[in-house]
Parts: sequence; C-alpha cells; structure tokens
Amino acid sequence: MRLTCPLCGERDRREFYYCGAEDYLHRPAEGAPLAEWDNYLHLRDNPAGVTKDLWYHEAGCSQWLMVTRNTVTHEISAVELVAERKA
Amino acid sequence: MRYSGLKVITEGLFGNKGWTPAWRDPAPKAEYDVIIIGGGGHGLSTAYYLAKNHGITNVAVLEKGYLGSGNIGRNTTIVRANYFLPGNSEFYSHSMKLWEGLEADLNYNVMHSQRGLINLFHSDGQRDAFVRRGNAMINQGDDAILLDRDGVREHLPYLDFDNTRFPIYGGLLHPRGGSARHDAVAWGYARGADQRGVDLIQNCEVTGIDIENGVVRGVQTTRGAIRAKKVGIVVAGRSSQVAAMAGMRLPIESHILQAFVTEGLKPVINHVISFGMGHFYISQSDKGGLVFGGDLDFYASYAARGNLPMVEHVMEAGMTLMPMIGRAKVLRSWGGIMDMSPDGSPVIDKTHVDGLFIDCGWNYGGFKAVPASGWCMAHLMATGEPHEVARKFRLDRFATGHLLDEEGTGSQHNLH
Amino acid sequence: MRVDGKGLIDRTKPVRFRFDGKDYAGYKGDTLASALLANDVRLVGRSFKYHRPRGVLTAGSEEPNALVEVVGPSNQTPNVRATMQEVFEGLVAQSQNRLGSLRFDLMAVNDYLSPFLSAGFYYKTFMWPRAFWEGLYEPLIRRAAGLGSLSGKHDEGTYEKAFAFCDVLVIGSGPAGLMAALTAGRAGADVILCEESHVLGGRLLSDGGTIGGQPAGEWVASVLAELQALPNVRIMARTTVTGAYDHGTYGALERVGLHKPARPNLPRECFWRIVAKHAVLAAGALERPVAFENNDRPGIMMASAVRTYLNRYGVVPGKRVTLFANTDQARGVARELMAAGVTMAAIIDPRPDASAVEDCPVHVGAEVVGSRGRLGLSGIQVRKGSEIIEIETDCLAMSGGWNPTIHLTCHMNGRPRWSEDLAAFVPMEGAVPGLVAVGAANGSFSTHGALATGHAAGMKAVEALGRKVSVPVPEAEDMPYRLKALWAVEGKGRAWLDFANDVTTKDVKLAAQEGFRSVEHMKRYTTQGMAPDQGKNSNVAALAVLADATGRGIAETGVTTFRPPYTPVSIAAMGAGGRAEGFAPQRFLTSDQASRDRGAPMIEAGLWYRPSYFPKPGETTWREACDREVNMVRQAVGVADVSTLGKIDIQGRDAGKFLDFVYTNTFSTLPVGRVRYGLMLREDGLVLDDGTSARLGENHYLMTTTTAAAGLVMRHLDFVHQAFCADWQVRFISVTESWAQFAVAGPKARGLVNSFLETPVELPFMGVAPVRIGGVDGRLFRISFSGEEGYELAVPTRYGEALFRDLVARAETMGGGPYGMEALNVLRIEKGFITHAEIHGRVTAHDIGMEKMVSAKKDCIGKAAATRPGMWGPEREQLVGLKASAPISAGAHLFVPGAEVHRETDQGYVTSICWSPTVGAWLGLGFLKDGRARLGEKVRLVDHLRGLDVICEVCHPVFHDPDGEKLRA
Amino acid sequence: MPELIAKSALEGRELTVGTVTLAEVDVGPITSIAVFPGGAKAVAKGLKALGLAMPEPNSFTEKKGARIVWTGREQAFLLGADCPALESAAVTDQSDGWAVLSVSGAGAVDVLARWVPLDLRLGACPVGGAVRTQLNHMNVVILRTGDHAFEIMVFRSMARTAWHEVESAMHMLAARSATKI
Repeated sequence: MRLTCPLCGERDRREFYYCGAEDYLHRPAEGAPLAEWDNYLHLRDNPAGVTKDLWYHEAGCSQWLMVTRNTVTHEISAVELVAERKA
Repeated sequence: MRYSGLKVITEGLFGNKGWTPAWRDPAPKAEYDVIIIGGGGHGLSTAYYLAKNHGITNVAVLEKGYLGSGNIGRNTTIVRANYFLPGNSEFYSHSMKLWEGLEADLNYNVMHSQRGLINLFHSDGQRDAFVRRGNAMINQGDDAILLDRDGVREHLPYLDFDNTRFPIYGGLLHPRGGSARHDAVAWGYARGADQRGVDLIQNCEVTGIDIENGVVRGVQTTRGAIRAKKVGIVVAGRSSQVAAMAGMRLPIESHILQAFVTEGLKPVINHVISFGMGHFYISQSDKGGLVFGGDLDFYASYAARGNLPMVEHVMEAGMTLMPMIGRAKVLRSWGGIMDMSPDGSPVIDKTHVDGLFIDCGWNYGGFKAVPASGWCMAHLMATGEPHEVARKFRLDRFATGHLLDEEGTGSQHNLH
Repeated sequence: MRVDGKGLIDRTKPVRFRFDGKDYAGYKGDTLASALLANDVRLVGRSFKYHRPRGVLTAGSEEPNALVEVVGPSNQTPNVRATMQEVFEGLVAQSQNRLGSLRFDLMAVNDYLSPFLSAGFYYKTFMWPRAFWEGLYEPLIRRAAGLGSLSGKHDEGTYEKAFAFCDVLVIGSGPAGLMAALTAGRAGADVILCEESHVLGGRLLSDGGTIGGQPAGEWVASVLAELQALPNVRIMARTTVTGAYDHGTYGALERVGLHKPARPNLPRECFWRIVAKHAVLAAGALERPVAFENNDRPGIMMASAVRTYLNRYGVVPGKRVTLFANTDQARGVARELMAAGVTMAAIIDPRPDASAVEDCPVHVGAEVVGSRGRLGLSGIQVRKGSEIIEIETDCLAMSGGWNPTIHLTCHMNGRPRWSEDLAAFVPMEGAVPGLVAVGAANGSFSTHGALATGHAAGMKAVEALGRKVSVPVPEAEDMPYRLKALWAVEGKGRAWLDFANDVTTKDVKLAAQEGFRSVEHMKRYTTQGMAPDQGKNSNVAALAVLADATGRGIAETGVTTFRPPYTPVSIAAMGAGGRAEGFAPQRFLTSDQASRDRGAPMIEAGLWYRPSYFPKPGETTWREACDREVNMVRQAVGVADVSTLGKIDIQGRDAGKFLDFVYTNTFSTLPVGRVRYGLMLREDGLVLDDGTSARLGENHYLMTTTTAAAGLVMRHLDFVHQAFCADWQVRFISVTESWAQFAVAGPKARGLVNSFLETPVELPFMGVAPVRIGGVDGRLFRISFSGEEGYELAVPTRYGEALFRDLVARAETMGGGPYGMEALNVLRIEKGFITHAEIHGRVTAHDIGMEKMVSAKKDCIGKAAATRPGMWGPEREQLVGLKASAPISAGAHLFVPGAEVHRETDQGYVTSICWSPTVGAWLGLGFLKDGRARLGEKVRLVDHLRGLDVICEVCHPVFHDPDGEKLRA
Repeated sequence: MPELIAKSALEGRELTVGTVTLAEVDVGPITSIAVFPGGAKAVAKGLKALGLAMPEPNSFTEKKGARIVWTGREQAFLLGADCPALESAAVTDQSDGWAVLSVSGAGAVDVLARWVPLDLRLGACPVGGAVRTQLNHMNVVILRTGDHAFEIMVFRSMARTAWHEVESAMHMLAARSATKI
C-alpha cells in the first residue's frame, strides 16, 4: 500500500501511522455537551466506500495528512496536509 | 440424524448414501417471530439458544452469503478466558464453560482442545500486569499459573531463550485455553438450530430495516420483505452498514486483521503462545498447519485482505521468538473484517428502536465469544433484559464513560 | 531413464546426491525430480489421509506429490518440491509422512478403511467419551497429520529482504513474457523480468516449435542476450512473484542459495517487495488432470510434464508410455517420445471426432477407467463404447486441458470469468489495477497468441510511460484450442481430484448430499484445495463435479478465493532481519559501557538498555545491592543516568499557550528559570503521561516525558499543533538524543554538583539554570524523583560517558555511587511518585488524586471527556499507599479482611511494591475503591499466583518526608 | 574540574566489504531551523550570510562546507557551520542527537535497497537529494552526496543497530557476487 505525502512524495505504507477518521479534526468547542464529545471520540460513519482519514508521516516529515480513500478498493484519490487543509 | 462413531461405520458399510443434509435450505417465509441478521458464529449461536433456552423456534437467520462466510470462517481459532476487567471476565468465563460442553450439546465434534495457552512477558512491568490478569481470572473461578523463565522453558523448549531481542522473563499459563475447529463451530450451531426448527436462509442479503414510529416491523432483503416482531443485528464487520439502515451511527470502525497458515507439519507446537513484545500468536492445527496471526493492518478497511508491512512484522516477531519455525512455509494468508470498538469490548444491547437489538464490537476476540454471545443475545432478545454476565456491554457506555478498556490504550478504535 | 541428445542439462558435470539413504547421480541443471526419474525412481511420497503411494505428477511448482525433506548439516527443510529443488553435489533429501519405509508405510492401512474416512467423518465422531478426545483421539490424529517435519532447532540460515522499483514488472519468461520484456526494454523502460524456474523460456523449452523461422530455443537465447545487454532491464531467475498488494506493490521470493551447499553470508532466500507502475502477468497455464478410478498411481503424470522431462532434462519416465488427452496440442508428446525411440503403447482420446492417424494405436471416443500397479503404474483399463481394453503401460501421460494461471489477478477479491469455449476461468479485466494478463495466463494458448498479447501489453505500458518503440512480432504456430471438457470419467471406484489431501469425486458428491453446496462449504468440508498445492491441480475439476452434483452451471457455482502467496514462502524469508536482536533497534546510553564495567545487569526499558543495580563484591542477590543503593541515596549521594526520558524543545511566542492546551495545569505563567510538574490527558479524559517542563527563556520551554511515552507524546503534540493551532507561533523538536542527563540525589548532592560547576549556583527547588561543566555548556535542574534533595545535570551527549564516570568516581569518595533502576524504583515508591505502572491508560486525574491540577481557567485536551459520569464516583478505584510487615506483590488484588475472595468482592489491585529499607516495611502503591476515604483501614492483599495472603494498612502514598523538607532544603 | 572528553557514537569506525565502504562521518555542528509562521523572509535574510537559503523538499544545498538539508515543513538542518541568529525561527542544537554513517561504492545502492523502502538509484534520487525515510525500523535522513555515495543520519543511540544492519547487507551482497554462476 502506498501514500503520496504532499511534501515527501510517494511512500510505502510502513512509513505512516494511522489514527482514525477525519472526525478527529472537528473538536467540539469548549463547554460543548457530552453528546458532542461522544460523537467526536466514538461514533463513526465507518463507510464501506470513500472516506477521509488521518495518517501521520512518522518516518518522514512528521506531518499529519488527511487522505481521501476507498475502504473497499484501497484506492487513494487525494492527500493533503492537515496543517494546510481547506477550512 | 444423530452423529456417532457407530453411525460412521454403519453408513460407511453402505457407501455413505444414508447421510442427510446437515441443515435444510428453506425459502424465507413472509413472517417470523424473530429475525437474526447474519449467519456467522454469533448469529447461529443466538438462533440456537433462542430455540434451546427460550423455546423460540419461529426464527430466521438471514445470511447474505453462505453460512459461516465471515470471520468464523477465517480466524486463528483461539479459545480463552483470560480477561481481567469486571464485565469481561465473567462473560468469557461463561463462554468457556459453554465451550467445554459444546460437542455433547451440539452432537458435533468442534474439536475444542484445551492444550494450554501461554502469554509470554519480557519485563518486570509486563509480569506484574499479567499477575493482575491471572489473579482476576482465578477470582473469576478460572485457571491461571505464573511460570518463571524455567517454567516456560519446560513447556516451550524450542523458544529462543539465549539470543533474542527481548528476553523471556516468564509466562502466564491458562491451562484451559486452547483452540477449536472454526468451521465446525458454525456448522454445529447451524445444524443444532435447524434441527430445532430455525430457518437458515442463505444468499439473502438484508437491504433495509422497516421501522414504524419507533418499532421494528421487519426487514427488506434480496429475496423479498420479511416481517418480524424482533430483529437482531449480528453482522460483526458490517455492523455500521446494517445499523445505518435503522438510522443508527455506531462507535465502530472496521479494520483488517491478517492471519496465516503454513503447510502441514508433524506436531511441533502443542500450546497457544502469544509474544509479549510484538504482535504474534501461534498454535498448530490438528491437520498440522501452524496457524498464526499478528495485529490489525491499522487502517479502516472492508477489503478482507491486508498488506505486506504487517505480514513482515508478524514473521519477524515469529523469528525472534521461535526461530525453529523459519523453514515452515506460509501456505495461505487471509484477512478478516474486525468491528473495532473504542474500548476493545463488545456491545450486546437494545437500541433506540423498540424490538431492534445489536450484537457487535467483537474487535478480534469474537471466536471464543461465540457461545456466550449467542447465549446472552438470545436471553436479551427473549426477555428484554441483559444477561447477568453481559450486563456491562452497553451501547451508551462510551457516552457515560463506563469503559471496559483491557488494553488501556484509550478511545482510538484501532488500538485494541 | 535418460535418453541421449535431449535436455538443457550439462552432461559434462555429474552431480551426486542422496535420496532416502541411497546414492544417485544426476547432472548439473537437473531437478531432484528429473534426476530421480532418470534413475527410474517413481515412488517419492505418500498421500496425507490414505497414505497411498505418490509419484512425480508435474514438472513445476504446482507439484502436489513429490514433497520431500531436504536435510542440511544443521537443519532440515520440510515440504520441498522435488520438481523445483535443483540438485547440487552432496544434496541429501528424504521422503516424508510415512511410518516405516516409503515402500512399506504402516499408515497405508487407512486406504483400506477409506469407506469410514469419507469427507468430514471426524465431525461426526470422536465425541464420546469426552476425555478421550484430548486424551486419545486428538493425539493420534495430530501424529498422523502433517506432511514434513521441522528439525525443532533454531533456523540459523541467512535470509534477506530487499526493495525494488520499476516501470514494468514482467511475471514469467515464456513467449508472452519475453515479448513484453523485449518491447518495453527496447523502448528504454525500467523493466524487471521475473522467472520462477532456474532457466528462462517457459513452455518454449519443452514444446519446441519455431518462432520467426528459427527453433524456439534459439529465439529464446537471442532475446535473452539482448535483454541481458540492456542496462534498463533486470532479469531475476529463480524468483516467484507470490502476491499482488495495493498500489503496484508485489511480493516475490528469490531462491538465492538453495541450489548450492550453504556458504557463509550467502542468503538461502530473499523476499523482495517490488513496486511497479505496470505489471504483465505472463505466468502461462497449468495442465489439468482427469479424474478416473485409481488415477493417482506413481507413473501417472501430466502430459506437458512428460514433454518437459524429455526436452529439458533428457528423461523419459517410462518404457511403454500411454497418452490420455482431449486436445490436439497434447499429441505432440506422443510424437516426440516416439521420435526419441520410446514405445507409445496407445493414445486414448475422449473426443469421438478426434484424428486417429498417429504412428501408434489410437482409441478415439475412449476413456481410461482404471489402472493397476501398487507402488507404480503397470497397466490401465480403457473403455470404448461397451468394450474394456487392457493396456500394459508404466507411464500414463494425461491432459484434461489447461487452466490459465490467473491467481495474482484475483488477489484483490476479483472473481475470474468462466469462458465456455476454453472451458476454463480467465482473469477479469482490471481486477488488480495496473496488472494485465497475457498469453496462456489469459487463455491465449498458442505461441502466436502469447507473442501477440505479450507485445500488446508491452506496447500499452510503453505508451503509458510516454515512450515510443516498434517491435515486430515474429510469426509462430497458432493452433486452435479445440477442447471437449472432461472433468471425471464415470465409474464406481475412487477417482482422485486432490492428490495430496486424498479428496475424490465421491467426497465432493457427499458434501453436496449433506448440504455443503456452496463451493466454499465443499472446500472446507472435504479439505479439497487446502493442501500445499492449494488446489492448483484440483479446484476447477472439483467445482465442476460439485456443479454437476447440485444441478448448476460452473460459472454459477463459482470459485473459492485466491489468496497470497501463489506458492508457499518460508517464514524465515518474510521475517528476514527479525532474528535475535534484529527484531527491534537497540538504544544505548552513554553510560552503558561504564555500567557494564561495574557488573551492572542491563535490562530492556522499551528499546533502551538501563542498569538494574550495581553489585558490590560479596553481594549475592539484587536486593542486597538495591537496599544498599537506596540507603546510599538517602544518606549520602547517588548518581543515575536518566537520559532515556523524552525531551522536547518548544519555542515561540505561543509556546506557553500551547503547553496550557496540552497540559491540565498552566505553564504560560511559569517564571523563566523554573520547572513545573505537568499532567497530560488523552482527549478521552484519561491520563496519557506526566513529567516536568522547564522554562528556559521567555519563548523557550523544555518538556520532559516518560521513557515509555516519548514517541507517543511527540506524535500527540504534532497532531494537536497541526490540527488545531497550525497558525500559532510555536515550533518543537525532540532533543532526547542531544542531551545526556544524570540524576544526582541525596543530602550530599549539592556538594557533588557544585564541585563540577565552574561557578556554583544556588538553585531553588524546581529551578533550572545554564551551567558550565568542564569547559562545556550544560544545564542544571533541581528536581527529584527520589524525594531527596535532587539535581539533574545535562551535557551534550558526546560528553555523557566522561561526565558519568567522573560523577560516579567523585560520588564514591563521598560515600555514594551509582544506583540502578531497582533502587530508583524503591526511592520513588517510598516518595509515592507514580510511573506507567500506575498511569496504565485507564486512570483519570481524579483517580490519582490530581483533579485539582485540572485548571478551571482554561480548556485543555481531555478536559471535557473527563467530566463523563463514569469518570467520577466512589465505585472508581483511587491511588493509595499500602504498608505491610510481610512480603507483598504487584498484581495482587485487594479485599476487605474476612470477605470472600471473588470478583464481586474485589476492592482493587496493587501496581508497585518494594521492600523499603528507609521505612523498614514492605510498601506498595495500588488502587482501592474510594481509597482516599479509607486511609488507615486494613485491607487483605491476595496473590493466588504467588501464594500471598497479607493484611496491609491503607495509607497516604507518600511514605517518606511527606512535607518535602528534604526536597526544599 | 578536568575537561570532559568527547566521544562520537561509533568512535570513527570504518569497514570495506566488496565494493562498499561504511564509515562514521563527522559533519560538524547540526542545528535545526524551524520557521515560525510568517517568518520565511526574515530567515532567508539571516541565512544569506552563509550564502544559503531554506531548501526545497527532499533536497540539500551546500556552500563552502556548510550544508542546509530539508527535514520537514518549513524546517531544515544546518550542517557543518554555526547557525546565525534567526529571530523568526526556532533554532535548536541537534549536533549530539545524530550519528552519521557514509555508505559509498558501486554496491551502495544495492546495500541500502535491503533496508530502505525507497528507490535510491540516481534516476530517482539524484546527487543533492535528501530524504527522510526508514532504514529497517529506524527513522533516518539520507543525503545523496555523490553518484555512489550516501550519508545517513540516524539517532545517535541507535548507531550500533544501523551499523550492524548495513554491515550485514554488505556481507550478504558480497557473498552473492562471489557465487555468481
């Protein structure tokens, strides 16, 4: 499996650490109700198809990446830096 | 038809013509009292215990492929009761007791063999953690023995005690731990349920769940609509897709777990062994293949196949722990779809829809849970109350913070 | 026997080898199989269940029968395909899976019990009496099961792994593969050509014929010469591409040293990870056996294998050969055998309209219905209409047509397509992105078909790479593939489908009869296709028999899943580099050698090695050394290397704000030159890590993490920064490796430290200051993990060893010295300090009594989730101290004295213990339900595993100097 | 207080096997430069004094013995020279954090192909390339310093493991070429 890091280029999967779905980027505001935190930490669409998830280029540039990926075919259609992601 | 050695002989003498089908292959009726979605290990055992324990036999098990086509059909077949958190330890202890009577109960040889399971540890810290686990097992009424280095060497002389990266400090022996023939468990429960009148319906995929003002009415399938008063979702890796048909978003992420089997070998490994400093556990099947696995591929996936980095890590772990398996050749590698939950423990609970129940979150420990999961899901669906040993497997426990996190790695789904 | 004038072997180089204790000779270039056949050895093995005699069936890696053990000087390798093992001088091999000799295998009794050993019999019996399963039945089954044997000794062989990258990966070097490689190679593309065999050319080496007017062998030689000369082409012989993975990644196993005696550093095997933009599967096709009664005798072989042994090895497996085949192509075997002077007893062709014109008897519209010869074929029975003909023969070449080798195209759950006219499964287009099947692997069975499709695939790749080339396709035979599918011959007796697992057509029908109608159920119930050849010789015929038995078409019945590896791969090859210490990197402290010089046992702490204790002469147990070291620190001064702790340098205007966001307590208000203990949560509200952070400057902090969580915390900070505050003025980098840091603790610590500083400094407790030590810029922290007045002296790592040796030497002059992990652990327990034994990932700030550190004035990671109801309340276990006069243990559980010891009455557990020379008692840290409200109570500590049952006193975790006077002295 | 003696990670080891030479290299001071948001211009000005500039990803530039190596998003390591004052960047001394090994000779690419999951042939990794990747299980920075020469930066505490792994590959490669049939 290979991912194309926007900075380092195309790399073998072994260089990356996966933490979960893109939901982790939408941290509830301070004082948000616990239900929002349950949603943020636990509940997932978990689609069998295209999803967005978060990978860390551990052996490379230490950037967190948002990857648009198909969970059935493993086809990867987009990779962008979390730090520079569109809002 | 009852199976026995005598029957095998008498049938053998007459060309084996007399054997009847292990289960019928009925077309779906228009309505049942209970529908179980998912014809895997947990779905079949739920149907079996609904019939056996609660006398509810107007039941249909709907399976989109062939019976036992999911994780029950491909796993490392380990059966153990070595959990330490209250909520888990009583559940798996109950499952182990059911395993120990399963052949007689099902009249089907699932080849459950308790040759002993050894968790190795490689530091004082790991030893203390395993001692806490072992004491919890004994407090639960199960068995655990602390082995020191020489104790491990007695059982497993072929491990590398001298030239390895993480020296072996000792191991926690779970004598009643072992393995079973996975397909036989699915077929045994299927035959048992079928004999009690349960309809096992294959090639029948559920495409929708009918709900009218908060009450479940039945399901839509590729073989037509079927009505029911109670519906159980027991589909492991596909839980999110089926739950979404009822408007539910689950705390589940589906992941790939690879496992491997070697060519057949004369007996060389008699225990189930797990390595403490890398993802590697192994046992030898009765047919002679070394069956071993490691950890998830660590990215969400439904592809039921994995990639090389984890394969190589598992092989390297095997080589540092027991280099004598080096010349065994991997014959086949496969990947199952694991329904990972935020604390590594399962969910057997009602849902917000009246009459709709969910049994999921088995991470990669579902095989040993097949008997108790069916027992408790049947109890819940029949009585509306959770069974005593599954009381803590609540769907809302993540929202309330009553976690059952055996690994202690937190809410990230793939860390359990 | 050997025939002259044939074969690619080197007859000038005889090779002596041994099989089952007897010595034989072959030639360089022979395989074990060809050399044994040359010596008229037909019996080479025994089948798995019935232990029937087995002989060589094929000439390739799909061989189901000729599996042997190759015995080396110090180890042995089971299940080696004799058809792939090249002979070398001194090779020793032996047959496997037999009780007694190969000719008289006692287990062959199973063959006579076969009526009772039908498919799935073991599910229906062995259930009574219950104890007999593990006591008698299973041990018998396990001893009878399995094929070859491991030696049980560590595999000391050399193995390697490697990565390779290319534009075009060509898999297989037959006509299609060579054409694809030539086309891409001439276009200048970066090509890798893999060939499973030790020679390149594939079927061309066996089937002869002409290409572009010249003999096929010459064409192969000319193409290889050109490819070898092209710098952009790499040829990898003896390399099987074993699996297709995501995004153009392929696994491949190269047999490097298996055809030579072992040599130092020469790898036995190399496992390649090849990344290819385009891949061409030119793996040819596998010939299909035909199921007829007793079709499994040694001497019954695949027709193409007989042709290969004749043309590649100059060997004929019999003196009176018969051919049973349903294609025109197969007739070539008979003609070539006759041309080589071998007697063709008969050709049997099931096609009624087949040609009968040959130089030997031909029976058209006929089928073989039986065979004779216990340890090797001696005759066959042929049915023609109602007539049965008996024919003497010692070698039957059979062919039921060809199965394209589609495996790799199905490694991503792609299902192949059933082709009615080829009566075979062919690959589904694009099933594996970037991989295209050509030649026989795609159902183009003629040489022309192979050349044309190989060329086309080469051109497609060249164009996709933006290159141009024109390569003419030489002309070659294009014989039509006219096949009348024949899966099984009607008959009463047992007709073999899976030769290794002994699965017959009766077993498949029985599976259908018992309701196992899905092809996956049939496979698992009968174990068909689960043997070492993974159904390469039986899957298609078996599902055809199942289709017939269940009244369905073959396409509807479908295939089982193809899974890597294509052929089995040794664990040692895929695990190369993992052996011994190679499994994980080793991290060494600068004080490593100095500690070993003092006899300190070094123990693993994560990837690091740290000294356990420093034994003095006369001390026999670790406890003696540890107690001495504890007293030494309490009474004089101790030195310990603490460089393994994670250190993260954080700079920028928003550094303080950033720390406030990741720590529960506040750091933005920390004065410069001061240090503060910080608690860090995971976003789920549970404790992630703890440690001190120092403010070195207005916009400059240094965070310390535990050894265990260093990597974890770094990744966590990167996530929080990049996900939530990428625009803040803060940047950070690990400096763990840049500093060697030594704890100096004890009443005389200040004297020792000052003696090293060029200008002594008066540091307040929890203070930090730059210092000069021996001409070097360092840092001095006043922090203590022992509870004594304590400092940590840090210098750039290159000076670490020197400083450690000097510090220890000087400490010894003051009645102190070095102390190891054991003493460090006792000191911190006496002081009630926690480690990851306590913060084990399921613990909240409240549980460890630090809820007051969660600042109310600011948000931080984990703050909200920590407010969940389940995170609070008396039923949770809280950190307490435990004191006892008798030995106690970590991992023990706690109960109310007198209560029954059971899960429901469990009150908590013990995480750390020690004998405390300072307090003169056994001390522990643990977690107790509502613990802080129960100080002073007695609890019963029970450790079943170590047989301990001790009454302890529950107390405040800090046993030593609770008010911290020593710290602030 | 006597002067503290300095010691490098591998104490200047060197080894040649077949066509490949492995040696510890002293690259002098190493300083990490991490630009604060909006600080690029100021840092560029600061670096001009050394005739250098922040490098493009996966590359390094060299001027009069000083090298500036790309190591991440708006981050670089300055090797072989003292770092000028750069007020809009986080400047951190890394000199003692890394051991540097040079691997050179005709077989260098094949040796590294045993452990590095990257195409290090000249076409894919030209001279002047700098990639952050793995050497087996260790994170490394690999500099392509010549047609047949690499310098590999690895965490100092893991230097022995890095040395052992490269050396084992050198011996295996030499054994392969010695038995070419």
